[in-house]
Order: sequence, then structure tokens, then C-alpha cells
Amino acid sequence: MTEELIIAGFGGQGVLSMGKILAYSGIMDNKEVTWFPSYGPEMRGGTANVTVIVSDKRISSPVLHEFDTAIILNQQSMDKFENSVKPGGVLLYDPNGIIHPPTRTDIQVYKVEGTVTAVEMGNPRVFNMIIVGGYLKVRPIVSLEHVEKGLEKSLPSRYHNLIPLNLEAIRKGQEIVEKVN
Amino acid sequence: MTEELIIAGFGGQGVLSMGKILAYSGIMDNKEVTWFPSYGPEMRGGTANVTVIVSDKRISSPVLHEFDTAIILNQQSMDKFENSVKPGGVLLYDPNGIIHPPTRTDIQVYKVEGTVTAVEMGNPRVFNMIIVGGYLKVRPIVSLEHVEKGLEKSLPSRYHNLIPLNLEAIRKGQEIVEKVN
Amino acid sequence: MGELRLMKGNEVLAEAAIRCGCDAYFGYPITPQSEVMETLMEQRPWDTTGMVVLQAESEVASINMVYGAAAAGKKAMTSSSSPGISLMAEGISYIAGAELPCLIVNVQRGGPGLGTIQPSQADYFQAVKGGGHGDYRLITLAPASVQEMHDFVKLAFDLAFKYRNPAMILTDGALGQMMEKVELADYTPRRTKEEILDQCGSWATTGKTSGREKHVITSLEMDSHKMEQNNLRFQEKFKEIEATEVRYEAIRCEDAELILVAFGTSSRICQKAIELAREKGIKVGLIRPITLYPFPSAIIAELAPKVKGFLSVEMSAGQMVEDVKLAVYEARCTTPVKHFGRMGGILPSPNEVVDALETKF
Amino acid sequence: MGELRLMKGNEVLAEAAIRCGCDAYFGYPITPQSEVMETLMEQRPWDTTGMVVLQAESEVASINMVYGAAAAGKKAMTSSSSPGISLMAEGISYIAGAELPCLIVNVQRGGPGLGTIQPSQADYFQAVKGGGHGDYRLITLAPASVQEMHDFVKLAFDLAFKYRNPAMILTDGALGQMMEKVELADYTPRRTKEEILDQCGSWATTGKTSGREKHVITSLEMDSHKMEQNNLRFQEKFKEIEATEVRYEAIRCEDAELILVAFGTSSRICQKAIELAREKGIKVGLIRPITLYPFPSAIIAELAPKVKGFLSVEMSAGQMVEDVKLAVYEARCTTPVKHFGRMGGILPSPNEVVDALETKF
Amino acid sequence: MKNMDIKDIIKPENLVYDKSELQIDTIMHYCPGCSHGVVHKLIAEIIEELGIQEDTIGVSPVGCAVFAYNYIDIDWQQAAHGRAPAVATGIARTNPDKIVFTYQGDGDLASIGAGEILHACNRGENIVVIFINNAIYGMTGGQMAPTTLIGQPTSTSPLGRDVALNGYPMKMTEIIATLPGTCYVTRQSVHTAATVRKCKKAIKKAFQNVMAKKGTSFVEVVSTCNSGWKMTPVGANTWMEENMFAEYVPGDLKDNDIQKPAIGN
Amino acid sequence: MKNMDIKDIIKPENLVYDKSELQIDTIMHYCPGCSHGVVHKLIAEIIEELGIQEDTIGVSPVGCAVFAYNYIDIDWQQAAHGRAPAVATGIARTNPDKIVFTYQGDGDLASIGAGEILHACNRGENIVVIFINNAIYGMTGGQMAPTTLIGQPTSTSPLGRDVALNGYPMKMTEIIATLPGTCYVTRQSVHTAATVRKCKKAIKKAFQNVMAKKGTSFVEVVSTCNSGWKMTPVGANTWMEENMFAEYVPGDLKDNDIQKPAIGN
Amino acid sequence: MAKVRGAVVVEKEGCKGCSLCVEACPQEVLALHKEVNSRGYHYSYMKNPEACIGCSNCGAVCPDTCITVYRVKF
Amino acid sequence: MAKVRGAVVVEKEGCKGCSLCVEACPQEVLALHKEVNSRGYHYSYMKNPEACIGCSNCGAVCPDTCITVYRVKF
Ligand SMILES: Cc1ncc(C[n+]2csc(CCOP(=O)(O)OP(=O)(O)O)c2C)c(N)n1
Ligand SMILES: Cc1ncc(C[n+]2csc(CCOP(=O)(O)OP(=O)(O)O)c2C)c(N)n1
Ligand code: SF4
Ligand code: SF4
Ligand code: SF4
Ligand code: SF4
Ligand code: SF4
Ligand code: SF4
Ligand SMILES: [Mg+2]
Ligand SMILES: [Mg+2]
Repeated sequence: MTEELIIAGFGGQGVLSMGKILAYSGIMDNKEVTWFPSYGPEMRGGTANVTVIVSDKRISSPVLHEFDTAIILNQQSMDKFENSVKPGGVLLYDPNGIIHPPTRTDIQVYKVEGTVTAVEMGNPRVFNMIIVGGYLKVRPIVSLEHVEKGLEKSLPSRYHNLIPLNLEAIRKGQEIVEKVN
Repeated sequence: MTEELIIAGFGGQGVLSMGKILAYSGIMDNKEVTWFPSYGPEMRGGTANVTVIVSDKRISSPVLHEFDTAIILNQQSMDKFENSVKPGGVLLYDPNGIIHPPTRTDIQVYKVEGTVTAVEMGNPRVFNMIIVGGYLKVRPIVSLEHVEKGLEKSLPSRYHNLIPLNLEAIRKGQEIVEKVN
Repeated sequence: MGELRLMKGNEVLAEAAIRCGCDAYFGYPITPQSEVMETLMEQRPWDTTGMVVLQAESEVASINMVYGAAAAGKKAMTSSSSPGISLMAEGISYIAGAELPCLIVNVQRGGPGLGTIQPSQADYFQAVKGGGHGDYRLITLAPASVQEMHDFVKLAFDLAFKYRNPAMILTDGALGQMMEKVELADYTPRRTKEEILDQCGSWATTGKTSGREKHVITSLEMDSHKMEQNNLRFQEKFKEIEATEVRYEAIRCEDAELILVAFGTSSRICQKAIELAREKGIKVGLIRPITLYPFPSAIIAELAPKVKGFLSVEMSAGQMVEDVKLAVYEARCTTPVKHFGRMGGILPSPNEVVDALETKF
Repeated sequence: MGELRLMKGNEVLAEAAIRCGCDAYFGYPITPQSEVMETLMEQRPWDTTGMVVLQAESEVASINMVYGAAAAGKKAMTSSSSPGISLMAEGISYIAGAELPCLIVNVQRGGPGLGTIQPSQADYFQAVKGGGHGDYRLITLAPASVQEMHDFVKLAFDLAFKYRNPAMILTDGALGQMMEKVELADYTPRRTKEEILDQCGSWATTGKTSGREKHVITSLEMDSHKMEQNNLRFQEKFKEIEATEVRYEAIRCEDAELILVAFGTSSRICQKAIELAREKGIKVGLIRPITLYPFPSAIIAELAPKVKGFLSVEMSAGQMVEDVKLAVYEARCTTPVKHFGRMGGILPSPNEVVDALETKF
Repeated sequence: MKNMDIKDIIKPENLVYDKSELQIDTIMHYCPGCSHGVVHKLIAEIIEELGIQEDTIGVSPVGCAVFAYNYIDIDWQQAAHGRAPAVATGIARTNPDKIVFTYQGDGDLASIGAGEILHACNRGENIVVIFINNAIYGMTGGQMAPTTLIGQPTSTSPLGRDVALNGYPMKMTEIIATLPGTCYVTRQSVHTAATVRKCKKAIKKAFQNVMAKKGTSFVEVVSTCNSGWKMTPVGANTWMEENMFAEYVPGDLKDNDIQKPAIGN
Repeated sequence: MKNMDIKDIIKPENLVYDKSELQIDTIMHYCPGCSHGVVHKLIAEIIEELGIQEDTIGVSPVGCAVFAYNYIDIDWQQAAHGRAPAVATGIARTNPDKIVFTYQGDGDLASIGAGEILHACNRGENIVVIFINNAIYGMTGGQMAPTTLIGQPTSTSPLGRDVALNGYPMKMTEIIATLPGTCYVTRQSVHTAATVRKCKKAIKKAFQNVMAKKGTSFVEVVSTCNSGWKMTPVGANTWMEENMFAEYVPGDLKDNDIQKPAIGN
Repeated sequence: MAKVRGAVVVEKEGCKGCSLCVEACPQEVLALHKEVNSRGYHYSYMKNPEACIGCSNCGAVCPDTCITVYRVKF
Repeated sequence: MAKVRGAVVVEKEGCKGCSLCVEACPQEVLALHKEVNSRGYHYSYMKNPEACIGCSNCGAVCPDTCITVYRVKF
């Protein structure tokens, strides 16, 4: 099993930590992982993306130009990465702020109403976990049990009380993900 | 004609300027010349030497390990350079301060009582010109006329009034040089 | 088995330093490696292992602080990225000339000048031919994974102390910023005073006790003949390093007709390229130099008569390719050696590498 | 015919700068080249040609002052010796990255570190492979006589402006300190404001007039794709330089069976060695690279199939020898290339060179 | 009149405050609320008011202001980290008719570039120095600067700057004021409309001094870096007033009207 | 008694002044009459008197004193030009039990090394700094230094230092005294027996401060370089008194007895 | 009553919602809009336009120079 | 008369003839010798030994530490 994933969105959306949680979950599941961020002069917003690879085998290039899955969280990222999904791959997006939804027909497209749902849940900060949930539903590359362990590892212990909330958000995301085509 | 000469002595004896005057005289005579000093952290005495080459042809290496002529002005330099004179070459020295006079028999050895004569002439600073005189007597590589022009060129104009004195010292040196073997 | 973590290359450099008993880190912020010092400041190893961590006023100061600590027998290191490493050139030459062991990490970014903060490998020449003046060499290690970022800290210190010569880890922004699984070493305590005396007591400035002559750490020698002797001694050392310390990885070279040569990040990309190329029926292998100095010339020389060509894949205009050619020349072969590279912070893609293989040979 | 003088190499660098219309010199004292600035301060060209001469607080400041003046379209230069040049590494990389023309003189001394003040050629790698970070090149000229020390100042400036690239005169303490006959050029006036606008008006910071866009001198480019384009442009320029600007002298190569390769001071010694060797019946010639970058690879490639071997004679542990080997490799030859060198400030003697010819081939 | 329509007010003839012509119409890369933007604006206005666009050469630093050249429509040089004063020296000495200014952050000027600024000011180079002291390395992600306050947390002093480890906040402006090469040394801020106006006067005077060839004029602007400080822009201003001003007291440190010998050789 | 034989006086029991045991028995490379020699002697005496030979590490500069390591029998490091304070920081931080001192000339400390000395003193590194200010670059043949006096001729200012070209003599010690990291800042000289004795007290105090971990102690010694100045040693002393002391006024600039927080992490 | 009336124009797309102008206004004219501009910032606008006296304080403090100020006297 | 007598020993070969001790002596005891040592320097010596009071001033100022001072009290 090898999953080559890109997550792309605005700086403040928790793109990097989504990737980190997935990668840590992979490690808990004894997989090989790489997590490769775009980086730039920090602290000045803009777009952010991270490439995550989870595999049973030693991972060669951590940098990819084509992906099995793309998680897209804003229009700029849609413009940039829609065409990088491999034929037959998955594109999953949050429709909030997306003006031009994906048009490709040779891939599977899903949407998760993460932004809206997070507000409904009364906590906009769980937005990214809802998306993770939607993703894991479509691509169950790691089990929830390993995700929980991954959360434990990746969150500083002072935030461990938030783990149940995060897991709930993930479950919520698994529920609300919809196939678009 | 090629003359490969080393002049060696204490820092304050005017070694470098002797070389410079000879080199400038060579230029006045339309010859090729090089002047290559030993150099070190300045201003702290010690020994000094300069290699001067005067030739009709383009000069290759400005650095030599053997010389046609060596002008030796202190014991350290005698120890260092006596053996660097080519067989049949010339060694010319001022006996003042020389404890071990040269012993080689395959070269021509000359001495010039420069220090003593300079004091007699009432001007210790013409010491080096007396030595130059002795040298030019033995190895007339440039004519006195060119030396005079060389002096003009190498001395700043504020010292041009000293040229006659220097020429006199050269003549004196030509007189007093003695062959030792 | 040691502790497993998901960490950035930069963070792991810091963690590995603490764990291998490093005595001191001196550095100055610069992207893409500022996390090295930030991680150390977060960890506060001075409270645990006693390791000193100091933000210096500049890279020039950093490398000279390293000089001071190293000359006292301490395990000292610094890290920076390309422009900052250039500023260290004089200091590095001094450290080499004074025969001091230390570790310098260059997390390369695109140049020349201020350039870009994206990853690059264009400081290869600077690292292996000497960015500073004079005849010296840096033992240069090129990690290709976060695990190696970890492992090579200890290895670099070991080699540096073995040869009393500065060592460099030459890596890049991609490896510095990416996270991978890493198995952390257990904590090795910092050497005690006695252990330092044991290891470095014959030369370090540990304080002149009555039992020994004073120790003087200097790279100065006004007497040219003595200075030449020093240089000859250095050259002997370099010969020994070249004979003993070459490290490389050979991947699928057994049946290969074409050989990729690549280090660090580009070697990872080349591994992917090999998969793609072999799918197309191109028999290609990879020599991944782990030590850039000493360069693994012997294996290249060994392969030279057997293969159709070498392709040096670098994130630069072509620097290591010269060492590949020299290795082929020394083997008295004329096997073609080509270069493929991207610059300015761009990583080559595996497909581009395959294309280059197809078009250049 | 110009004025004839007996002058030191260092003095003549200063004199040539004034005479070729140089606008500014910025420097910091270091043996064996302090006479360059001392001569300028004695001459006070600011009273005559208007040339600026400033003693900077350091070599780092010097090279950045050069950057400032050069970016305004001025003919600016600095000089130093090995450790001081190392300190300029970042600045030089910036100048190359910002595509500025200027002249840097390195009067080499023995290294590494503080080393010795005696002559050396061990900064060859630093000069031609890039002491600073990133992919850049210095147009590097190696004078072999005081006359060339004079002539190459103007030549270096001309090439620097032609290609908007920094140029270096790579010389050594022997050439800096020795005196020879030199024919001085006549005074070329400094360019007027109009002439500077003519020559550099399209890029230099001459003040944004309403007729044009603002000019920005920078080596920064955060967008990797643009940064790569910059680098590709630099590489194009370097190719053109390599195709156009190679300069060398071939001495007695017609019938030679062995070829010495040597530059600067060691090429002078090699000329003497040729005389001695030919007396012994050894048919030897000399290739003297005048431009070290671009290196005269073509003539070496041309000779490679015809001769029995090359001996690279350097005042170093062997640096240029790699470029000789690369030239032979590129010629698809396996002609042996050997190195003979002295280090630490010692000059090889002609006899030693002859011995090396006899024993190595 | 109170019910006058807005449209009747917003007419060209009623314009009282607008962007300088020299400020380039583009969105600046700075974080919301960053002091750099305010100071850029003032410089653009001053150059326009003094009519010296064609004569001014700016030197941008390495730091958040590295891109200053994108925002003011004059010729610019971008200097290596800390070396702007040396670069400015190179320009000013060879172009005595030009008005040269540097724009530097506290990491740039007080840390790596301490030597260069000291010497340029000591030589009395005829330049303006604008020193943006935000007590942190903004560009690289919020590391400690020489001017970071005691106890102030940064990414390289997460528990706050500790004197025992990192020494004391460095008062470069006080040091610079002792150097006879400087003719005008002042400390300003731009956190209120009143201080913005005062700061503009100070920078204008600095430019006028250079036009009159009086030597070095040095203007520190005590600034905020709300991103690095992890505060809101308004919160950062308050924190600055309450904490920075005690260490970096605003006001003129030196104002010489005596003209020094002309610079340049 | 007046006719007492010299031999009766020259006896071990009558010895009142002799070379320190720590001063190595070799001829120093300095020019006749050079101030460096006097200061070396004092340092050797002080280290011997304080019994800290085994704990002291000296850092020699690039300058005439580069060879200081040949003359005092302790462990030494030779630093790159100007970087002695950084080197000393590296030693002192990793060896808090050692007494570390730097010995630097005016070119080394005030010119190329201005940044390093400023920052080491600002951090309050626990070191002694001995600053030999002879207003010239002795080692390289007499070029102008930042501390060269106005009008003083040197090989790079043959008609004398000119403010318009080269700026003002730089008073590093005054600057250093403003930094809170320093606990003791003083200016001394060694041109008479009385000043030699006073200077020794000052340097001794500096070493004692470091033994007590008080932070940086900085001792400037206004010195002569008769070779660079082209004077006799005696003439140089006179010239120094008449010219240097007006610019570099001898005396203590700062003497804190308050102990600062211990240094080191 | 007031002898002076002012008005400001905020360049909506340039505004980064830093709130400094809101804070600087002596008349509490300005506020951040609850909507965001295309770059995601809550932009400043005249919430209370009649109160504006055209003092330009808001313009002076705006780091992004997105405020133009107009004033009429009577 | 004098309650104190002193004497100094100048290490002839180490002396560089700088004259600083000559200048520093309050009793005009010292002078430079008209002969030179092996390194060519006119070395310092006690020209007027009876006058020496053993004050050590000469020793203190000697840059080359070539003076040893002895003193007896009565
Ligand atoms: C030689 C070198 N060292 C380090 C850096 C990395 N760097 C970029 S900006 C900066 C500091 C910026 O801080 P400051 O000068 O205070 O400016 P600010 O961003 O706060 O305005 C540093 C260390 C660099 N580019 N070059
Ligand atoms: C990087 C570098 N630049 C320049 C030099 C040359 N240099 C040697 S000593 C010196 C200055 C010495 O002056 P100072 O520090 O005043 O010491 P002094 O000799 O007067 O005691 C210089 C510039 C060097 N060795 N290294
Ligand atoms: S990081 Fe700080 S200084 Fe830089 S733009 Fe943001 S607020 Fe301004
Ligand atoms: S040159 Fe000056 S400082 Fe150096 S030893 Fe001679 S007198 Fe002393
Ligand atoms: S002009 Fe004055 S009153 Fe009007 S909105 Fe701006 S700050 Fe408020
Ligand atoms: S100050 Fe400017 S950027 Fe900030 S909220 Fe007001 S208008 Fe917007
Ligand atoms: S001890 Fe005093 S009196 Fe005697 S020679 Fe020395 S200085 Fe003169
Ligand atoms: S002071 Fe010392 S070196 Fe100088 S003359 Fe006297 S004894 Fe000799
Ligand atoms: Mg800052
Ligand atoms: Mg000095």
C-alpha cells in the first residue's frame, strides 16, 4: 500500500497539522511516512501545502508531481492541483470559498462541508479534523485506532484533553463526506 | 648578458635600495630586470635579501636558488648564501661583522671595506653605494652613466641633490675593492 | 530499539546533537534551518545534559565561537544555510588550519547571493573543494533521509575527532523541512573532564598543568618550511581519509547499463526515477555518495568500463559531475558522464530524470 | 610608448587602476598586498582623476562598498590576500547574483587559516569553483609579470563590464612584492556621467528619472521558477565567456612531448625549468593559462592525444590539476596528468620541476 | 450640513490625505498592522515632497523590509544582511550628488551589522539611516534580536530573554549618538497619528541634512511586529508603549546644526 | 655603605624585581621599546600572583601580539582577525571554570572586530579584554586604525588622518562602558614606572572580576608603536602623553561592584 | 455645530483588517466590516460616517495606505 | 646618608637598547653602552652604579624584561 497525498489550502487552515496527524498515524501503524511542506518566509499567510506519503515500503522521493489524492481547501489550491491528481485518483474538497468546482471526470471527486460543519459543532478549529475524517472514509489508509495514537503523539500533552473532540470531528467528517462524481 | 645577483644583509643596511638602483640602472640601459625581495612582517629588523636579475633577454624565473654573484653584508647571510654562488661566480662581502670569511675556492671572492670607508667619508649612509661601486668594478653590468640615470629615477626628486655624493661613494667603492682569492 | 518519532530534519539535527553528547551549539537564524536552534532553545539541554546553546550575533561570530570551544576539546557545532556558510569561510579555513574537530551543517538554499529559500545543492564545490582559502578539506556527509540527518551528527563528530578536522553535513531545505519517521539514539552522556583529557589532552587548551607543555592552537606559521610541513601533514591526513572513510550506497547497479549519481534529496528523487525507468526497460542504477569528501571515486571507476554512461543529477548547474568525470578519468576510461540539474530551489522530478536518461544517452 | 618604470606588482595595480579610469577602491590592509592601498593613498587620485579611495573597516565592508558603487555603474575594485578574500565570499556571491561588474584582486599567501605571508596559489579552487555559495563564476585572470599586473586591471574591468560579472585577478605575494620594468598606460579619463548612463543606464542605480522604470539591484528572487530563470541566464553567460574569453600562452609546445601547465609565478619558474630540461634533452613545453576561468581546456584537449603527459606545477597541493584532467577527459583521452607543487609559501625551484618531469613520466 | 451627502465631500477639491505618487500601487507583503508599512509611506511622501525622486537611492536590508524596493518608486539596491551601511558608503562616496538612505531592521543593524553601522556613522557618511527596531527577527519567524526586551519570549528564547544567557537589550541609538560623525540621532514611533506625524518630520529632517551634506542622520523607529510577538496589531501597539518605551525612550538624542567638513575623497 | 660592592647587593636575598616564572625565557619579536612587551610582562606576573596558570586560557589576536603565545606559559588560542571575543565566548561558555582573556590591538578590536567586542561585552561574557590601543596597525606596517588621531600620519594617511575622508578617532572604551554587561572598564598606560604599576593593578582587578564571575572587564592600554609612528621609543612616549591622552583620557570609566547574574547556559 | 465635515474612502481590497485606523479615529467613525474582502480580511469601513471630521488620523496610521481622506469646511 | 642601596643586572643579550629604562631611572644610573650586543643593540648598563636605590622603575618599564633589581636596606 502506498498513498501519495497532497493537502493544500490557506496558511491558517491547519494544513500542515492535518498532514502531521496522518503521518503520525501511519507511523503508529508501522508504515513508512514522509511529510514534505511548502515553506516560505513564515508568518505571512498565503497558501500552504504539504505532501504526505504513507507506504509499506521504503519511500523514495518525498516530492511528487502527481498524487493519488488531493485534499483542496481553497480556490488557489484547486487551480494549482486539480490536474495533479492521477487518473483514477481522489480529489476531496471543502466547497467553502470554491468558485470553480473541479471539472475532471477521470477522477473521483468528494466534498466535505468542513467549514460549515465546524461552525455548527461550535468549534471552527476542528475544521481540519472534519476534513481528515472525510478523507479517511474515502481512503482508509490508517485505522481510527492508529489515528488516536497519532494524535497522542503529535499533540503536546497539554492538549491531550482535546483528543476526544478531535475524534468526534473525524467521525463527523466520515459521516458527511459526499461523492460528487 | 644575464647577471643573477643576490644582495643579503641586515634590514637597515639598504639592501633593498641597492638592488633597486642596480635594477633601475639596467632599465636605463634597455635591459630586462627583476627585483625580488624577501618580505615579512615589516619594521622588525632581522635579515633582508633581494634577488636582482639583469639580462638582455626576457627573464623567466625571478626566483633563483643559485647566483652568478652574491653580495653579503652580515654573517647570517654568509652562512646562508655562500654555497649558492655558482662555481666560477663572484662573492663580494664587507668584512665588518664577518666572523667566518668565505672558504670556497671555486669562486672569486672580493671584499669591500664599506662600513669603515663610509665612516671615513663622514657619512655612514653611503655605505651601500660604496658596496655597489665595488660590485660594479668586478661586474660592470651597467655603465656609470646608466647608474646615474638609475639614481635619478629611483630617488624621489627631493633627494636628487644627494646624487653626486652617491656617485662619489660608488667611485670610492670601485677603488677599494680587493680580490681575496 | 530507540524512540520512534515523526520529526523534521532540522529538529532532528538538534535532537541528535543533544543525544550524542554535544557540548555546544552556536548559531544564527536563517531560513530554512532556523528550527535547529529553535528546537535546542525549546529543549534547554543546558538544564539536562549541560550542553551550551547560544544565539550568536552573526555567522562569523558563530564559527569563531565553535573554534574557541573546539580548541578546548569540546564537541561544538554550528548550522546555517548558504549565505551564512559563505560568511564562515575564513573561520572554517582557520579551524582546518588549526586542526580542530567540529561540525558545521549547511542546509542549502538556492543561490547565488540572497537567492531563494528553497532547497538547492549548489554549495557542493564550496563544501568539497574549499570555500575558504588554502589547501584543506572538510569531511562532508550528505544525508538522504531524516534518519540519516540524525545518524550523521554522531558520525560527523566521530570522524572530526578521529582526524582532528572539521566535518560538514551538507544537506538542503527539503531535508531540513520534511518530516519522516526517525529512531532516536539513546542519550550518550557528554564526556567528563577526564574523558576529554583522555581524548584531547595532548593538544587541547584544557589549562596548562605542571605536567605538560603549554598548548597553543594556531594556524599561523611564519616559517615557510614549517608551514609546508604542516600542509604535508594535512595532506597525509586527507590521503588516509580518502583511503578509509569513503561511504556510498549502490542501488540496483548489478545489471545497470546507466548509472545515476546523486546525493541527498536528489538521490531520493533518483530512486523514484529508477522505478519509472526500469518500467520502461531502461536498466539504470544509482550510486549515492554518502561522503562527498572523500568522494566514492573507486566504485565509479569500477563501474566505468562496464556501463554506457553516468548521469549526475544535482540541484545545481553541475558541480559533482566534475568529480564523477575525474573518477572516470582516473580509471583511464572515457565513459560519457552527463549532468542533469534544476536550479533556483526547484527539485527535479523523477520523470525529468528519466527523460534526461533517454535523451542524453 | 608609455612611461617606463621599475615598480612592484602591488604598486602597479594601484597605478593601473588610476590610469584606466577606475572610480573607486575600497580595501583593508593585509600583507602581502598592503602597498596597493598605500600607493593609492600616496597618489591621492581624488585630487586628480576624482577616484575615491577608502580604507574600510574590514574586508566584509570593502566588498559591500564595492557592491554599492558597482551597482551605481561605477568601476569599483578591492584587493586583499587569502584570509581577507574568504571573508568576502558572501559579498562576492551577492555581486555575482546581482550581476554587477567589479574587480577583486587576491594577492595569495599560504594557508589555510592565518598561515603564512609568503606566496601561494592555493586559492585556485576558491577563485574558479566559487568560494561563495551557489552557481556562479568569477572571470579569473592570472598575471605572470608586473607588466601583466598592470595590463590586467584594465582587461579585468573591460571583461567585467562586458559580461556584468565580477572579475578576479588571482596573483600572489611574489608578483605583488617583486619589481620589474613596466610600461604604464596613458591616463584614460574616468567615464563622465553621460558615458556611465550610456554604458550602464539600462540597469544601474543612477537615479530614477521620469523616462524610465526604477532600477533594482538584488540577488533575491523568492519565486523558484524565476530564480531558476536567473540561473539559466547566468549559465548562458558563462557559456559565452567560455567560448569567447579563453586566454593562454603556449611556449615551445610545437615539438613537446611533455607539457607543463602553470600560471602566474609558477609559470615563470617553469620557463626556467624548460630551459634546463631542454638542455638535458627533455622536450617540454608550457601551457600558461592566462584566464583560469574560463580555463583553456581546448588547447589541452588538442595537445592531449599528441603528448606523453602533462605536469601541473602549482604552489598548492594540486588544484588546477583537476581542470587539466577534466580537459583531457573531455578530449576522450587518457593521457597521464601529474601534479608537482610546493606549499606553505615556498616557491618550487626550476630544478625540482625538471626532477619531477624525470621521475613522474 | 450634518446631513450633507458623502458624495459631496468625496471630491477631488476636498482631498486632504492620499497615497504619495511615489508609493507603488501594489499590495505590500507585510502582515496586517506591521509598522514597516507606515514608515514606507512616510519615506515615499518625504521623497515626493522634497522633489528628490531622481536623486535618491534606497538600500534595502535583509529582513522583512527586503522587498522595500517593490513599494517606493526610486532606484534601490538590496544589501547583504547587515551590510547596508557599507553598501550605502559605496554609493554615497562615488555619487556625492545622490541622496542615499538605508532601511534596516534590528537584527540587520544591531546584530550582524553592528560593525558596519558603527563605522559608517563614525566616518560620518552622508546618508540617512532608518532603523526599524521591532525587538525581534520578523522575517525568519520571530527569533530573538539584540534589542529584544528582558523576559520577552521569542522562538529562540521561548521562556523570555534571559540576561544570564543572552545579555542585555542593546541600545544602538544611544551608542550611535556618541559618534561625532552623526549630526542627527532620534528615536521615534508610528503607533498613533500624532507620532506618525512627528516621525515624518524627523525623517524629513534627516533627508534634508543629507541634502545639506551634514553627515549621518539616524532615525530609530520603535516598531511592532505583531506576528513575531504573537499579538494583535492593536495589542502590539499597547505592549510597545507599555514595555518598549521604558527601554527605548522616544525623543531626539542629538541634533547638531553645526556643519561638519564635507565628506568624500 | 656607599662604597658597598655591587656583588654584595646582587644576592638572591636582596632580589626585589625579577621576571615572572610564567614569562618564557626567549627574546620577544617586538620592536625595541614596544608597549606590548610591558603588558605581556604584567599579565605573566598577575597570572603567577593569582596562582591561576592552570586555569587561564589566553586568546591572542591578529596583530603584532599574534605571537603572545610564545611568551607566557599558559594555554593559548590564536583567533582570526577581530574575532577574539567570539573565540573567548566559545571557550568561556563551555569552560565556566576557566579564566579566559583576550589580548587585542586597535585594528583588531575597533576596526574589523567592532561587532564581536560589542556583542561579547553586551552579553557580559565572563572574560577579561586587554585592548592595546597604539593608534595604528603595527603588524602590517603602520596603516591607519580607527583610533588614529586626526592629523596623525600613517602609511594609508600619509598627510595625516583627515576627518573628511576617514572620520573620527573611535573611542571604543567609552562605548563599551555604556554596556551593562561590563563590570569594569578602565583606560591605562605603561609609559612610566608609576603607570605600569597602576596598569598592573587594573589588569589584576580585571582577572579577579572574572574569577568572581562578574561579567566582562575591559582594560584599554594606551600604547606606543614607535616603529609605526616613526619615532624613538622615548619620543613615542612623549608624543603619546602630549597627543593621545587628550583623546583617550586615562582613568576608570566604570567600576561596578554589583555582581550580575551568573553567565552561561 | 460642527464647522467641518469629513469622509474617507477605504480601498477595500488593500485593507488587511488590522484595525489600527479604527483605534486611531477620535470620532469612532470606523469599524471592521463583518464581511471579508477577496483576500479574506475583514475590511475597515465608515460605520458612522456623519461623525467624521476629516482629521486624517486614520490615514496616517494605516500601514497599507488604503485610506483617502476628504474634508470640507463651512 | 642613603639608607638604601640598589643594583640592577641587565641581561645584555636580551636588551634592545630602547632607552626606556634610562629615561625611567630617577637616579640617572643607567645609560646605553657604546658597544653593541650580538644582535646589534647598544645595551643598557649601570653607568653610575653607586646612585642606584633599587626602586625598580627601570625593571617596571623594560618591555623586554631584561632587568633584575636588587636592594639592601641598612
Ligand atoms: C548572512 C545571513 N544570515 C542570516 C540571514 C537570515 N535572515 C533573514 S532576515 C533576518 C533577520 C531579520 O530581522 P530584522 O533585521 O530585525 O528585520 P525584521 O524582519 O524584524 O524587520 C535574518 C537573520 C540571511 N539572510 N543572511
Ligand atoms: C582577515 C584579515 N584581514 C587583515 C589581516 C592583516 N592584518 C594583520 S594584523 C592587522 C592589524 C594589526 O593592527 P592592530 O590590531 O592595531 O595590532 P598592532 O599590530 O598594532 O598591535 C591586519 C590588518 C589579517 N591577518 N586577516
Ligand atoms: S513578521 Fe513582523 S516585521 Fe515582518 S511583516 Fe510581519 S509584522 Fe511586520
Ligand atoms: S610594529 Fe609597533 S606594535 Fe608592532 S612590535 Fe613594533 S612597535 Fe610594537
Ligand atoms: S478622518 Fe479622522 S474622523 Fe474621519 S474616519 Fe479618519 S480618523 Fe476618523
Ligand atoms: S489601518 Fe488600513 S489596513 Fe488596517 S484596518 Fe484600517 S484601512 Fe484596513
Ligand atoms: S632600580 Fe631605580 S635607581 Fe636603580 S637603576 Fe633602576 S630605576 Fe635607577
Ligand atoms: S628598557 Fe630594557 S630593552 Fe630597553 S634599554 Fe633598558 S634594558 Fe634594554
Ligand atoms: Mg526586527
Ligand atoms: Mg594597533
